Amino acid sequence: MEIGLSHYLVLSTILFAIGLVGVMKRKNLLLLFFSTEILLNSVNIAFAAISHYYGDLTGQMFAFFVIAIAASEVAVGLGLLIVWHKRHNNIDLDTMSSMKG
Amino acid sequence: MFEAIAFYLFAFLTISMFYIVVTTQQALYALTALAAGMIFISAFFFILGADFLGAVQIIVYTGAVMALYAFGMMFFDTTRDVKEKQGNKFIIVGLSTLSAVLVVLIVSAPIVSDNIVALYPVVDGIGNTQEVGVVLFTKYLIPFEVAAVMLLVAMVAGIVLAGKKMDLSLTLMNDAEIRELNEEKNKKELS
Amino acid sequence: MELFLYTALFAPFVGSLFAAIFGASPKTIIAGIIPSILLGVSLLSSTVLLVHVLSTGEAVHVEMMTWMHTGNLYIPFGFLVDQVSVTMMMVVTVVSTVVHVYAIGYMSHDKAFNRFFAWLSAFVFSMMILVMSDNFAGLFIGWEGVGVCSWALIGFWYHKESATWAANEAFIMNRIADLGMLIGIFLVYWNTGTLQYHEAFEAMKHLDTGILTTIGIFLFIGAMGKSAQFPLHTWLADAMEGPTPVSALIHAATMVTAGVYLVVRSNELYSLIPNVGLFIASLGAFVAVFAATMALVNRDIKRVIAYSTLSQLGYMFAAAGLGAYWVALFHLMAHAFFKALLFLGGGNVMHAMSDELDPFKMGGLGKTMKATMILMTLASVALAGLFPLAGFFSKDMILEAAFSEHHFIIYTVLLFTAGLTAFYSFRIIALIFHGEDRHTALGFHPHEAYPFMIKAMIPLAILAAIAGFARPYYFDMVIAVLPETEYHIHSAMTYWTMTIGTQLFVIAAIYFAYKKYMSSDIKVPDGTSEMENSFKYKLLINQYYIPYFYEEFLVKPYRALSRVFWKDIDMKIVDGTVDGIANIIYNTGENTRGMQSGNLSTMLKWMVAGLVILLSLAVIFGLTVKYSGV
Amino acid sequence: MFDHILSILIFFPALAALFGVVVDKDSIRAYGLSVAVVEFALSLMLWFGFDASVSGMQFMEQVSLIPAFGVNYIVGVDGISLFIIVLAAFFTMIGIASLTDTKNVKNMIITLLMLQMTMAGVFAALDAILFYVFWELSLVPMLYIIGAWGGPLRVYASIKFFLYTFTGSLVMLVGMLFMAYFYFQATGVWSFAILDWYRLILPQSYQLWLFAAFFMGFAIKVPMFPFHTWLPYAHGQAPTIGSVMLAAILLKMGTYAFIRFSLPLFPDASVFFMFPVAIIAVIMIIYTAMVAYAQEDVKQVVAYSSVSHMGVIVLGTFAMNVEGISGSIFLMIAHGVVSGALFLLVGVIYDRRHTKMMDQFGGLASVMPRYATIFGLMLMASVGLPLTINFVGEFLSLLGFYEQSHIITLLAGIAIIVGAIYMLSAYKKMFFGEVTREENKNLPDVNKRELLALIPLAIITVWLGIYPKPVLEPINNSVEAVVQLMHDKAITPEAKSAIPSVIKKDETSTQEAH
Repeated sequence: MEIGLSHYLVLSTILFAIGLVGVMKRKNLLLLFFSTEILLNSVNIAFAAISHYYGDLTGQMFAFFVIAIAASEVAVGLGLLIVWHKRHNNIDLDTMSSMKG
Repeated sequence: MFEAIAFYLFAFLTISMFYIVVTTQQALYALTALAAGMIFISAFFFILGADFLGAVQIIVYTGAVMALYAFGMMFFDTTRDVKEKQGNKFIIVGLSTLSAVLVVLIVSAPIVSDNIVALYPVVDGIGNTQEVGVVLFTKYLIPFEVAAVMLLVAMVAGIVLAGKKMDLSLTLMNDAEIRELNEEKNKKELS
Repeated sequence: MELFLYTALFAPFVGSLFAAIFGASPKTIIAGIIPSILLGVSLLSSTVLLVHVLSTGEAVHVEMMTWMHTGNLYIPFGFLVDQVSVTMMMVVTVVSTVVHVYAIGYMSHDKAFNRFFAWLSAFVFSMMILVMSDNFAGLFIGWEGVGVCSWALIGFWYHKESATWAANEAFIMNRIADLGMLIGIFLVYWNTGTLQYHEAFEAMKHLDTGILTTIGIFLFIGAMGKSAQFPLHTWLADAMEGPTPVSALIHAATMVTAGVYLVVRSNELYSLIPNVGLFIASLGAFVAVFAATMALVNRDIKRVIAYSTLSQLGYMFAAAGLGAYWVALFHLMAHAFFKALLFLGGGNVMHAMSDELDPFKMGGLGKTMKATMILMTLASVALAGLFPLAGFFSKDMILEAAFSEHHFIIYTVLLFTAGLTAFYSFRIIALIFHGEDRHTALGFHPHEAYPFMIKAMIPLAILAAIAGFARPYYFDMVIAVLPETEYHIHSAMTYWTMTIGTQLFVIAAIYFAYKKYMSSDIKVPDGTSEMENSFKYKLLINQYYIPYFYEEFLVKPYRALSRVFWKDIDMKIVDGTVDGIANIIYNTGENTRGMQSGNLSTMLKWMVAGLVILLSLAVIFGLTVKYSGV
Repeated sequence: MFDHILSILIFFPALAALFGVVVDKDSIRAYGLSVAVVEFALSLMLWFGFDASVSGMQFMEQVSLIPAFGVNYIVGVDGISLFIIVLAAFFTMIGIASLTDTKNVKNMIITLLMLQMTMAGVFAALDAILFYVFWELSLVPMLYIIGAWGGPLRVYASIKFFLYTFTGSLVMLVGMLFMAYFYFQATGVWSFAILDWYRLILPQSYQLWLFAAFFMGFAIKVPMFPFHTWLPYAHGQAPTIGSVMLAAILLKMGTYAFIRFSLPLFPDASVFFMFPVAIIAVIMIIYTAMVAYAQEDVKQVVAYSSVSHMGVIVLGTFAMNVEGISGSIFLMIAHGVVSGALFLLVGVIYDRRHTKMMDQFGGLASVMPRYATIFGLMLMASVGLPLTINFVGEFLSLLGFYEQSHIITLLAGIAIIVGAIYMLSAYKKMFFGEVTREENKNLPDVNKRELLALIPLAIITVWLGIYPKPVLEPINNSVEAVVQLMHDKAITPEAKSAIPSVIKKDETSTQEAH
């Protein structure tokens, strides 16, 4: 059985869906960050797969930059998280509602 | 054949790891499962011949990001569970599934596969790392540099944000003390 | 001649401006004298022009300057003095000079003396523009100008509610007719390409009868308003709220005859459409008898005279409609003299009686006001059409015209009206000057007017007496521009029978009036007598309920509808829709702000939902593109 | 000197307004007045420098703003816009001169000068984007005037005014962008210059849509029924000066834009929509006149009468012939003068009694005779008496439309009746009768400052009524060019026949001469 591009894309989609579930479901901010990592990684798989099956390096380049962005996001996000935690002593999403319109 | 087995194996592993991440109540479990999932993903990269990307995945994610999370978690009281009030599960799962199905529909449509032509074709006989290096430092030089600057900025930001008043724990102080602190600061600014 | 033309035209204007300068200051006698003198100048200039036109038979035509010029439209301020307009100019200047002089006395106790003369002279100026213009637009300027002056003069005593109401009524009713006139002017322009009388009438000869009929009807609607023909007649009686000199000048002698002038001026048009002419004649005859009946019972001197004016205007239209334009113009002239005289006499009576107008409260005034009595009786005789005064010649010609054109119904109606005219004229003469003295008991102390006022009336009296003899000369003059329609009754026998018969009929009516109203048992009616409760009397005293009808079915609904339009439609529906749309938008925002709960989880759910929608759209569009066969 | 006179006219008041910020509070009145006088003098110079026999644009200036999209700063005047610019400068001048002592006089004067800039800009702009910018900018000073100095409902009124007109303008902007795009498709060059657009002949279906888009913007500005409801609020709440500027100049932007954009750009669509628009105009004329009759507030009477008169202007515009369009342009000026004067007059009595309710007055003619006289003159002008300025415009507008439709003109002509009804009854309520109220017995008559504003208006009212030629002639020449352009551009046979050719008539007349 030959593994084609579609397999990878389906896998990527499944992982993305899991990430979405996590993003929507989790109330712990830290775990929310984890879920976003899943989202980013699932897309990375798709990039790499497409890059492979079309023999084009652009996909890999994109995946590469996605990783860079993910890393910076973690750095800044964690910093903010720590500040928030210091101030409020929790990282529960439901307690944050200062943006209520 | 080998490729198929590897694909399904790692697919199963990744999915189950990530499933644990989004379901478990324990932050530590989630962290561990995420790290494992990242490593398994790098396996796909290797299968796909993107050796360099796979290596970066392991180093950056499993090495740097996970370590960062681990350090971050030390600031939080992980034993204290965050109470996760759950809304309608059906909506969450339903929406996710629906979007997944739609994406699959779109990517499997014949129209997608016809229009793609390689911009930077993979050259046979040259190692993946070398190819990546060539493309990265020619065509993508500016984005690369921008990404580098962005990382630097993120690093500075992380340090500043997390390192503010390391000696004080605002959570352990009561309101009066915080007010005093603020007033002191204001006075300093005024003078 | 141009100099005289401009002098005749602008002297009243200068007088008006002069008086207006003193407009806001207290009474200055000079503000009355100077305009009167300037009117005299205007009268002299008009006379010079009359002599010129009579002697040379040529019209004087000048073009002062351009008024409007755009596209193909070219309207100048052009003035034409021909046989018709010079007649009108003479009438206007003579009557207005007399009225001005008279008014110096009449208005001497009024604190708005100066304002009165400013408006009165302005009126004369407008009237001169009206009659002297050489195009329809200029006519319209004068037409509206006299309307405004009439408005200001009817409402001269503006603190009186009835006066201001009457002023507005007159203006608005005239405006209705003016719209017809305006449409007529538009029709003339688009069909002939010009508004100059001469060129327009020339071009009309080649036009379709249907279009000409429309033009004729619309122009006549304009004439109906100014000349207060049915159904636009109610304003004239109400206009008697104005000072009496105003009634004499505007609402008897000049302005109300503008409609007749218009028809006479457009004789070339109306000659082409005899059907419309017949309609005009029929309406004229109808108004003649209609107004005369209302005059029979009215208990207000000025209103009686006003109805009489209306009735006489009906005569003029009857003549003009039958094609006897020169007869109409002749009657117009004669009528102006004796009717103005009658009004001024009425003004004397009013003054004497401290503005009391009910003739039943007078009686026996002839003893104290001999001069006025003589003048008014003279005017009434002329109005009744007795030989040898002016009315006889002019009115008789109208009857002859109707008879010889074989319009016997019109003839009969007009003949009957002649009897009514004699009756009501002498009814008020009898009630005012003869019979028992009823006023002393009511506390009135009448006195004769200033001698110079009486003297001022004398020229009018002379003209009313002798104008009739000028008929042959007049005829020779106007046939230069008007159709030469001589009326010859087939046999001398018929002619004499008719003339003498008419005279006898009129004398009988006069005798009847004297007999009925000289008797000593005339009392001030108190609404109890049998006659006053009869249906006929009620119908007549209420003016056939026409003002009532207008009030109930036009004015009130208009007022109510306006309110509905404002309160309900404009505020509720139109503005409500606008505010409704704004509210929908506002409420949408208000209701959807729940979405912005501030809870990241919820917001992320919305985001995913949005993603799903976008993806679905992508799929749907993809499928549509695929299967639509493009 | 004349090379940049239009730019000077536009930007001089703006600059002066900026400097006005640093002028001392006590001398701001003199400063503002002198700026306005200079501005008016400049506009008069423009008039005297204007060559009346030329039908095209004059004093053109062009500066490239965004070359890639063909957006340029192009200004120029022809007979159509010239007099509105002069009128705007004139009203700014007398507006500042007659300004009563309100709070924050300094802000008011600066705002008025800014408003003058936008007004001059709108009428001089020959580039759609430039036009749009000034068009929208003019809302801002007006919003401020109503919102800051208005009556109790001022916030509601100003927001309604702003949002309503702004919404319409956005639709218009979309239309402009489409127009530019079509121009790009046809020629391969981007251009927003109106004169370039004039050369473009569009298919009828495009014309209909674009006409509708432009119509939204213009109709709300005019304001046409049923988009007129912002006007009574704006007038009712605005201070006197605001109402004057709004009625005299700002409303004219809508009708001016019809002549500048809708007619020459979309001749076929204009003919197609002629009757619907004319019917709306007739509704405006009669309906708002009746609403005006029902009003209790004299300012609202004048406000609704404005809508009624704007109906006649719109009708004249859509007559599509030289008589009608000239008449409607003339009526714009006439209505500007007369309604401006009427609002000033209402302001006079409001300053004295602080009420505008007609039942509070009565018998004013004997207390304030000069006031009553000037009011009477303006009233007569408003009802369209011959030899006043309004008559010329109304007569020509109705005359022009009579060629298109007899019935509609007859209905529109009812304007002269209903106009007389509401105006006379308002005048009667205010000025006639006995003086019943104690507080009215000792009202002072118009003072010198008010006369300073009113007398020139009265003089113009009579002067242009008797001798309209100096204004009518340049208008006529420009309008002939517009009508000829429309005739040449029209593609449907109905439009060809509805729009007369100016040249053809001349040819036939010369042939007849042979």
